[in-house]
Amino acid sequence: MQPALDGVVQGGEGFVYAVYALTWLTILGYTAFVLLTRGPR
Amino acid sequence: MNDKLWFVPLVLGLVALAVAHYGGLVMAPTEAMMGEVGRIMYAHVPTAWTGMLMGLVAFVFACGSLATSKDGWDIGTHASVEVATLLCTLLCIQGALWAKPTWGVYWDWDPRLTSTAILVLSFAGVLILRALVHDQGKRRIVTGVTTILAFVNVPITYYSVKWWNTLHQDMSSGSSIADEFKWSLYLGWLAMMLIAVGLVGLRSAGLMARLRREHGETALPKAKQKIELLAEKGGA
Amino acid sequence: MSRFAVETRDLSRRFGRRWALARINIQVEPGERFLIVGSNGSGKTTLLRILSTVLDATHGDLLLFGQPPGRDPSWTRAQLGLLSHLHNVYSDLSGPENIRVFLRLLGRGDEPVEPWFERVGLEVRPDPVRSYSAGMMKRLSFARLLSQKPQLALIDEPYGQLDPAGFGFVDELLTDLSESGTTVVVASHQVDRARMLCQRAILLDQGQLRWEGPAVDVARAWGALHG
Amino acid sequence: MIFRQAIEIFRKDLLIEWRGKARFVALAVFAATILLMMSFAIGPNNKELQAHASGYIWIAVLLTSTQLLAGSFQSETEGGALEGLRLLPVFPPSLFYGKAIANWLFLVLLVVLVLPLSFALFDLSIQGSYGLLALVILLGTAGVAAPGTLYAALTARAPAQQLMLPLLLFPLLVPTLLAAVKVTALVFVGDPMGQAGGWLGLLACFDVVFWMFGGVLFWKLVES
Repeated sequence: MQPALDGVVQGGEGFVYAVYALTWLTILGYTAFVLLTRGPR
Repeated sequence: MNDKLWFVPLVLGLVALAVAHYGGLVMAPTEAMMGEVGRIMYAHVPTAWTGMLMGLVAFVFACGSLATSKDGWDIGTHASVEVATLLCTLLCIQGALWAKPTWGVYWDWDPRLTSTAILVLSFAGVLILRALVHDQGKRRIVTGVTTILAFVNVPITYYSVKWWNTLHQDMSSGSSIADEFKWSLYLGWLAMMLIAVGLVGLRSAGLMARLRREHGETALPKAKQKIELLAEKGGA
Repeated sequence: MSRFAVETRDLSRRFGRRWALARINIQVEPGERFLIVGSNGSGKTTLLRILSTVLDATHGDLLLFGQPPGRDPSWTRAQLGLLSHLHNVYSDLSGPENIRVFLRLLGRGDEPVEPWFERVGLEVRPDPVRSYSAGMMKRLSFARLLSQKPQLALIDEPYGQLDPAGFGFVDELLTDLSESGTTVVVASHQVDRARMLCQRAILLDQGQLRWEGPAVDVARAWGALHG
Repeated sequence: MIFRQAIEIFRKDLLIEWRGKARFVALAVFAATILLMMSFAIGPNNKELQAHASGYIWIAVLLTSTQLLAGSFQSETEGGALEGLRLLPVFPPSLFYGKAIANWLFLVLLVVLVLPLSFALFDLSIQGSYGLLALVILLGTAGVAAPGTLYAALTARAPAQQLMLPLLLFPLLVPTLLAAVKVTALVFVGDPMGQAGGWLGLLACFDVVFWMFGGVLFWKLVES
């Protein structure tokens, strides 16, 4: 892949998947943390 | 009890986010300049909007907390600072993952990136300080003051860094999203907002329960019987 | 409008889940010498801190000179002085410099400080307070309290850290203070000593007021409580 | 009344610092040590050192300031002196402004002491104006003193104060640091493009905001 400075960025699919995976991991991970630390009602 | 209501926006948001991401990741056309990397925008832009809005929410909660001295506002501040920190951290990493293939570097002194990172640092400081202060009255004030200043600092930092950078070439982020796929962006933003609201609500409920356990109202003890002294020496 | 120097109604304070003070109702007449007795942790210090406005009550009302302290905090604070187990002085400054700082903040910076030192039997010395012995520190705290010319003096453990010779000096100071019209509220567990000095007394136990009456009887009440 | 009490607090802080002169000397030596370590870390290349000298100077000031600010509240909490002040009819903002102005003065003094050393170490010369130098020192240290005093009060009774103070304060000082470093650099190399004015303006805005906010927020803090 190449930086955009000289035209169209080639490739970079790995970065795309990483961003989406990380977004979901963060949200679901924090959700799990919130649910686990809710403690006794 | 009604804490469970917070699951409604959370679950709705998660479903909506899945749809929005499917749109961005699969359905949208390849971007003209950024190629496949342009798809990062469909995840990145909603995170940015939501992260900053949660910062604003934290700021509003903090103002309310200082103005009213009510624990509810303070708990809301804690929960929203936490969610804002999380989203802005995610935002920075997403930004870096976008910058590498586009600009060739992970980090650039872009005003948006820098001021977001500064917000993450100061909000993290707020959370750490909160963990160290145990007296609830003091913790409320300390959290309120630091949250307000951390948020007010964001625009100042943004413009300072922008100015600092003027000699540096202005890299446009060129988020030229195809018009017919704008819906994915807005749906993604709505989804993130619903998720954030649900999480702040659930987290607040958990924090409130803990506060009640540790500092909660306990009934004022009944007055004990007064001691009666008998007239003669020796007493009771 | 209350005619009392100090009046409390169901005054209570919670720390976390524990009530350090519950339902305290006291009335102190102007010019009176009032004694608070109780074992450690009975709430004496908490009560004095609330009376001095450093600490807020969780529940109940406090009236100082007939008005809630929040109505005019700066007037109220000008009326009262607190002698606490903290000495409330700057360790890096000398004794006279400390008193001078407090006087200046009260707007009386041109008054001499020496008489106050004479009054508490402390030498006027230029070395920092950090080097003072515990007894000297106590005398300095008294000098600070007296120099404020309070209408209401709140005194936590006046006899602490003093030798027997110092006991007499404290008795004399407290009597003088009250003769000059100041209302004196003393908390102490030197029951036998303090009861001779004061007119009325209350006995605190676990944050509650268990007895009130003439100060001379407080030792009997103490005996009745602690068996 | 507010003003008179602020002056009294200011006088008191000067007196305390004067009594503990050794501490201030230690702070100045600490700042000098940082400058020296900077030169070792960057290496013997004079050009490089010269180019970044203003950054090193302000970093040294910033690092030293946290010690100075924390110390200014240690003398208040040790022995409960601050509580003693609260028992007097002292208006809390006077307390803030008195302390902040004292800290400002100490920071100015620190920069003035450290500057000659950096001139020698980094082979500096002044191409810009001395007035500009004085202005950036005054405005830059003011931008540290006000938020610094507030945050020192905030962390005064927290455990790990020495850690928490910079952790919270430094992110807030990014704009001040940028502006102060930029203008100081312009003083050293000259300012043909007239860039200094804008940066000084930014610095002044930041100062005004924090000197105003500080008094109000400090009041909230002390009354808790």
